[in-house]
Amino acid sequence: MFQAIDQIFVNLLRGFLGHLPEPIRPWAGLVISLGAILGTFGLLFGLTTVCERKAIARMQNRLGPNRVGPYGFLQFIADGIKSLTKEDIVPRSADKVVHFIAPLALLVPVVLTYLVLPFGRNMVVLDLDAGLLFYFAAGASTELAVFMAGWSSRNKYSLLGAMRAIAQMLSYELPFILSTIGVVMVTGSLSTVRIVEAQGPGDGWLAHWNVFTPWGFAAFFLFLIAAFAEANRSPFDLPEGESEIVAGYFLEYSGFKFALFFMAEYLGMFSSSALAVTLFLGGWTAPVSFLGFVPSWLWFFLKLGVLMALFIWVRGTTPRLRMDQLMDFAWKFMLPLALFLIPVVVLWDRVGRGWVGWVLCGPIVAAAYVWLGRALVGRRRIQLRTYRYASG
Amino acid sequence: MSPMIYFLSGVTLASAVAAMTLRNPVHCALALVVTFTGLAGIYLGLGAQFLGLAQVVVYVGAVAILLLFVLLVTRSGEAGDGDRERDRVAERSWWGWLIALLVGAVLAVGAWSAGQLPQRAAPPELPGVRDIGEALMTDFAMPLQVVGLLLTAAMIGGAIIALREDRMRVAAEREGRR
Amino acid sequence: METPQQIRDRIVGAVAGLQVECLPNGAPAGVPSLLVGRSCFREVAIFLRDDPQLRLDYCSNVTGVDWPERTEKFKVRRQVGEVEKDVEESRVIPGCLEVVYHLYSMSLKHGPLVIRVRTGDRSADVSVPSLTPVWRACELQEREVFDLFGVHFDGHPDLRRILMWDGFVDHPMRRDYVEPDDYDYEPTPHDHVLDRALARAKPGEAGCGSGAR
Amino acid sequence: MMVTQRSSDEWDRPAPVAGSYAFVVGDDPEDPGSLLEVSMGPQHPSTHGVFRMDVVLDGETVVKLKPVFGYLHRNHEKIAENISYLGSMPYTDRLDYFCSLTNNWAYALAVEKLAGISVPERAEYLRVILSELTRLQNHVCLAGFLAQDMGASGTPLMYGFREREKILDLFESLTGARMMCNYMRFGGCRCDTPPGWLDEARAVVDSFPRFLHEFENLLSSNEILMSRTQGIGVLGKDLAVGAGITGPCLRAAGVDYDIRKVDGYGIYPRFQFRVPLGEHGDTYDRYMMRILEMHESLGILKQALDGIPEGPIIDPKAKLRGFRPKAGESYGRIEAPKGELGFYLISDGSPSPYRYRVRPPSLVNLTVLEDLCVGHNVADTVIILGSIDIVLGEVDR
Amino acid sequence: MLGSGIIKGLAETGRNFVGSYFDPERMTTVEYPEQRLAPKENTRQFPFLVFDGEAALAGLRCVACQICEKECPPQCIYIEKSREKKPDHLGKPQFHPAIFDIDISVCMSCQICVEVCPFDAIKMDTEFELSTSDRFGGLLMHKDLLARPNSHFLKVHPTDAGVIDARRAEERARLEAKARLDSEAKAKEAPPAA
Repeated sequence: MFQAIDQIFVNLLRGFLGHLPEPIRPWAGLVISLGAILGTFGLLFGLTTVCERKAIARMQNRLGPNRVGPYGFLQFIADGIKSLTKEDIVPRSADKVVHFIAPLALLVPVVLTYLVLPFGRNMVVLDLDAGLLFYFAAGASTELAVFMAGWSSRNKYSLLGAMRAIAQMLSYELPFILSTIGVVMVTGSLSTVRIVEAQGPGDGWLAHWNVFTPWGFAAFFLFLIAAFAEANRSPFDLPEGESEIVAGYFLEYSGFKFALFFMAEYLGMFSSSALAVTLFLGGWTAPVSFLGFVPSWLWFFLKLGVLMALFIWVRGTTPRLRMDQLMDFAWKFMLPLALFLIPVVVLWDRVGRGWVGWVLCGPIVAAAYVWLGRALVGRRRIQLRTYRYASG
Repeated sequence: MSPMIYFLSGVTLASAVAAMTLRNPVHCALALVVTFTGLAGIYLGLGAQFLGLAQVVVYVGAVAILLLFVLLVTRSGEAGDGDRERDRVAERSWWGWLIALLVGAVLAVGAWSAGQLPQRAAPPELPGVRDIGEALMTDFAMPLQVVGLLLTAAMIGGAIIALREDRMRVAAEREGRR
Repeated sequence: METPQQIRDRIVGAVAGLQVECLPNGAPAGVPSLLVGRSCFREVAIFLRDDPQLRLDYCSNVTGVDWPERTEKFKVRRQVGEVEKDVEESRVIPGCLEVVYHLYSMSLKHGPLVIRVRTGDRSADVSVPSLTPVWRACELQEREVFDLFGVHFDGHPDLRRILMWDGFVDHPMRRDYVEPDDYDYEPTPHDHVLDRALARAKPGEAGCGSGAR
Repeated sequence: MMVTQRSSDEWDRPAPVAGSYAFVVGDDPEDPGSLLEVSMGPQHPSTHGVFRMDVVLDGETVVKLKPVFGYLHRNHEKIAENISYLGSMPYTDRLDYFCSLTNNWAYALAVEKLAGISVPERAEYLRVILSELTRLQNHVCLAGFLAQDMGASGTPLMYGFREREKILDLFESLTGARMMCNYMRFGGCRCDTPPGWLDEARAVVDSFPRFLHEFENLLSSNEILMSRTQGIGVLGKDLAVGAGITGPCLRAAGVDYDIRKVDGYGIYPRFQFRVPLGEHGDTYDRYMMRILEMHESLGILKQALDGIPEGPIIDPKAKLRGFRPKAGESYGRIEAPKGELGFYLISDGSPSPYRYRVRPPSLVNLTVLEDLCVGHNVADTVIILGSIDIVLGEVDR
Repeated sequence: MLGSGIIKGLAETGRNFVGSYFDPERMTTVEYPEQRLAPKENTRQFPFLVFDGEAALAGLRCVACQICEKECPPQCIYIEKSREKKPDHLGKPQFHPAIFDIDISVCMSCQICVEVCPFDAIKMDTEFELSTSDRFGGLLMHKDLLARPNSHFLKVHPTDAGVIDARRAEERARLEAKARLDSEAKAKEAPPAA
């Protein structure tokens, strides 16, 4: 029974494909899966925009959208219709072909990343041996699209935004990738499915999520921060910093193309959160074995939702960093810490992954964090100040 | 699989031609990106997962971006300057033809001789990522370390050069201000 | 702080031949002001800033006042024929532009001292020495006086119009300024944009040219 | 860097030395194409109105910055010289539209000095209460906008606006309008407080520290805010004094000069309050000056609300219609939330002023904008501008 | 430690998020077209002309003295006097406005016309939903649009209107008393003459 619910989507697809002739089965499976992914995450994108607006509004003591549909939850449909019917303006001096291709070039690699993410037990489109590598390869090509958008608009703000975006994405790619190395080392595989399976409860009752290790905890946050930066989310939303360079690389986009950028940003955010779930939060596995009756895909989306809430919460709180500080943070704090975690993983693996590992590795990671943090902040002498008052 | 290979080869070749002939350097670079991607697709189609994905990560994700950066940073003007430049290059185009001819000849000879060689049996299974990783960590551990060290040294050297220039400029600016 | 009269006496006593005059102020709580000659204006300003007793290091307010030429009527007792009676006479007071500075001291916390300087007339001889080299605070305010009154400040580092646009011709704060009846035909910095738009829309084609038809 | 000058010889009055200017970028033969000119504004999200900065950038570093004014110019002074003294009062509301009550007070002060009008006790207390409330709402908005300029997606701004709303409600129930209060008159105030108003004000003042605490939790110790503002846009003491900077920006530079203390206008000498001083003169100090000043303002408000006496609200001798002060001149200045706001009036005995001049703190504080911004990033210019706290209604008048 | 300030900030926004559901003091927003804040008594939007009695144009208190026209800072009032006089509430013959226009698009709600009016004839309304589809004509209010009964004045500014009504009633009473005294005196004087 539980099994049937858990595997409902897999069986549906298999049953449908059974009716098709043999040669086109893999292709049809790919197309149907892609369609399902786009549909699910498209809907999720719409709902997330509404939830984000409502949550941030509540954080700011406002009401947020509440007019369209029940509690305003259909607002995204109205927004979608609006952006579809808006005039598509292309600046006269823009490079029209590149300007047209850029949003698509941004969306396609983002969608490709979904191919290797396991959304549930047996629910992965391509179970590649080099799944993680595939993910990073697809993610690496988004920079190009951002460049195309910024350059082709022929707007100084766009160009500045594109330059910022590329510099930022390149810099954060390193900690993004390096923070996952520990997981790969411990699991011994680049396949996302293997990684998730390795984190399951196995024979015991408690799951072995990577986040519940000293290095995994640190790597999880490094990964998450890098994911914030990769997705251009506050506090790393410099490429589109509206108070400085107005809207950055998609300044000259309007109508549906703008919506595509918006969608690509959110899909990118989902996919990097999903990867974080896969690598550190045990993917579709339940935290404890007796909760295993809950469908695996539900676990996955639950964890995804928690991470999305974190994204929204941080966005509602923090101001934006400056470019050089952003770079400093990537190169002087995150990269050294990510590199430092690699030997720690080796140590963790050698001393037996138990409480000994915790006693040994925990303080080392904490010390590295404190020391690097102090080095980053201390050089700029950033501190709270006390003030004097005029006498008399 | 083979129609896919032909399609990808066609795209790769066409974009390679475009990369050479387009007038706008940024367009050339973007066409080059398509070439890289097509190449990666061919690798993947041939079952070389690691190579294909590494091609995308390295060439599309890094080299192409580097090219574009270089183009933007060094190029001074728009088309006006470029035309004169192109004329100057066109005068010496025979060099290019010569090199192209040589490369083509070598490739032709290679292809012809490959047909002459006795067919070796294909390996029972294509090496996967795991095999590559194991090979790198066991048999080729030393070369990997040396290459890593070399690249690190190069990176540090590059950083130092950039840093020095920057410092010199700051110092010059300070002088100027005084 | 000393009274303006005392300051005036001290300035004149320190350097002979400076033209400094103390002007009365009719307001109940008003302080008199010092009218300084143009030739020695900057010297006086530097003296006021650097004098250890005054230390007027803060120039709060700079503004212009327009005094158009006016006829003053007054009565004089004159011998007309045999009787002595009041005769109404008039005198023409030449117009000038005046620049007023309000000075305070931040270090000694006193003030204000009002100093003013006048141009020769309102059309040709309209320059006065700029005090921006003395107090940076005058920079934008002197630009404003230049823009709105047409006083020319010698030695100002960046004398441009500030509030009106560059192609604007008149000085709107002058008392004889007549505003144009139709603002649409004021020259604007965007004229060339309009010209280009008109040139593009050739007569006969669709566009602004044929819109009227 | 080259600056071209356009000669303008169509002037019938003396031609200015410098005409229009325009940056010509990329003409540096040694470094072709390295500079980028960006015109920030007048329609830029964070120039706080229709303000424009012509910025020359080397990469993202500001090499040169020229502020361009006048997009909101309406010649307030000329209008005032053509209407009665009373008629200018509602126009002063529109100068710094955040702080209409302090504008009212400065103008009333200048006219009272010009005509020698005294103000009754209760009106003086009300003026202090209103101007300190104005200071509170100006400073919370400033801090919110500053965080907004740093990209804080509106949260601090909304907290600020939430508190401002309560203060604006107070203004509305007393003066009839939320922003354009037009409340003060020569010799007092327009009307007495409605019943219960003082208690409402007390409630707002009492609940304000909770908000301040919340705000400080959110921002003042935030590492991102600190690293964005500390050491950015440092304003030296000498430059600040010489350039006539006033208000919190001046005190952030460490100069002890608060007109409430120096001039002691109104009944400020009766209240106990301290003047906070900064040490570094950077953006963080300017931000913190506002936070600390809000604490002091709350102290003044408590004292004033406790001490306010009963009595008349306006001097009976002050005339509303047909007001003609004797010939003379006066300069009235107050410590407005943004700095020294002064009104300079010359009367020639007619019903409208002969010369009417506003000394706008926002405009004069912009004198040092270029000095503060050169060498910093584009992102910093935005927050430096935000920390100077300008309102274009006052800059352009 | 690095990050503690941000965590503090996150706690604060989190508290506001939760608090916005429970603490009404945090939510100052009002959903405007459905919910409305009651206007404060002193609130002023745009002027209206007060009339007594039932007939709007006949009962206007305005005597076309044009003081408000002169004092209005943006000069948005235009008045033309009537030719003939008619008695006001005290029976004194007064002019009345033949034309009384206020350009709402120019008016800046400063209330100076109200302050200078010696006849309590012009007052500030609290109505603010004045949008029209005609930018020019629709915002020019003629006197028939501007006229509001005294009961409306009593509704929007009860304190102010109460004081004024009391004063006017007192004036009228005094006048009536005086008239009665006069007529009585006349009556007293009359018989001996007869």
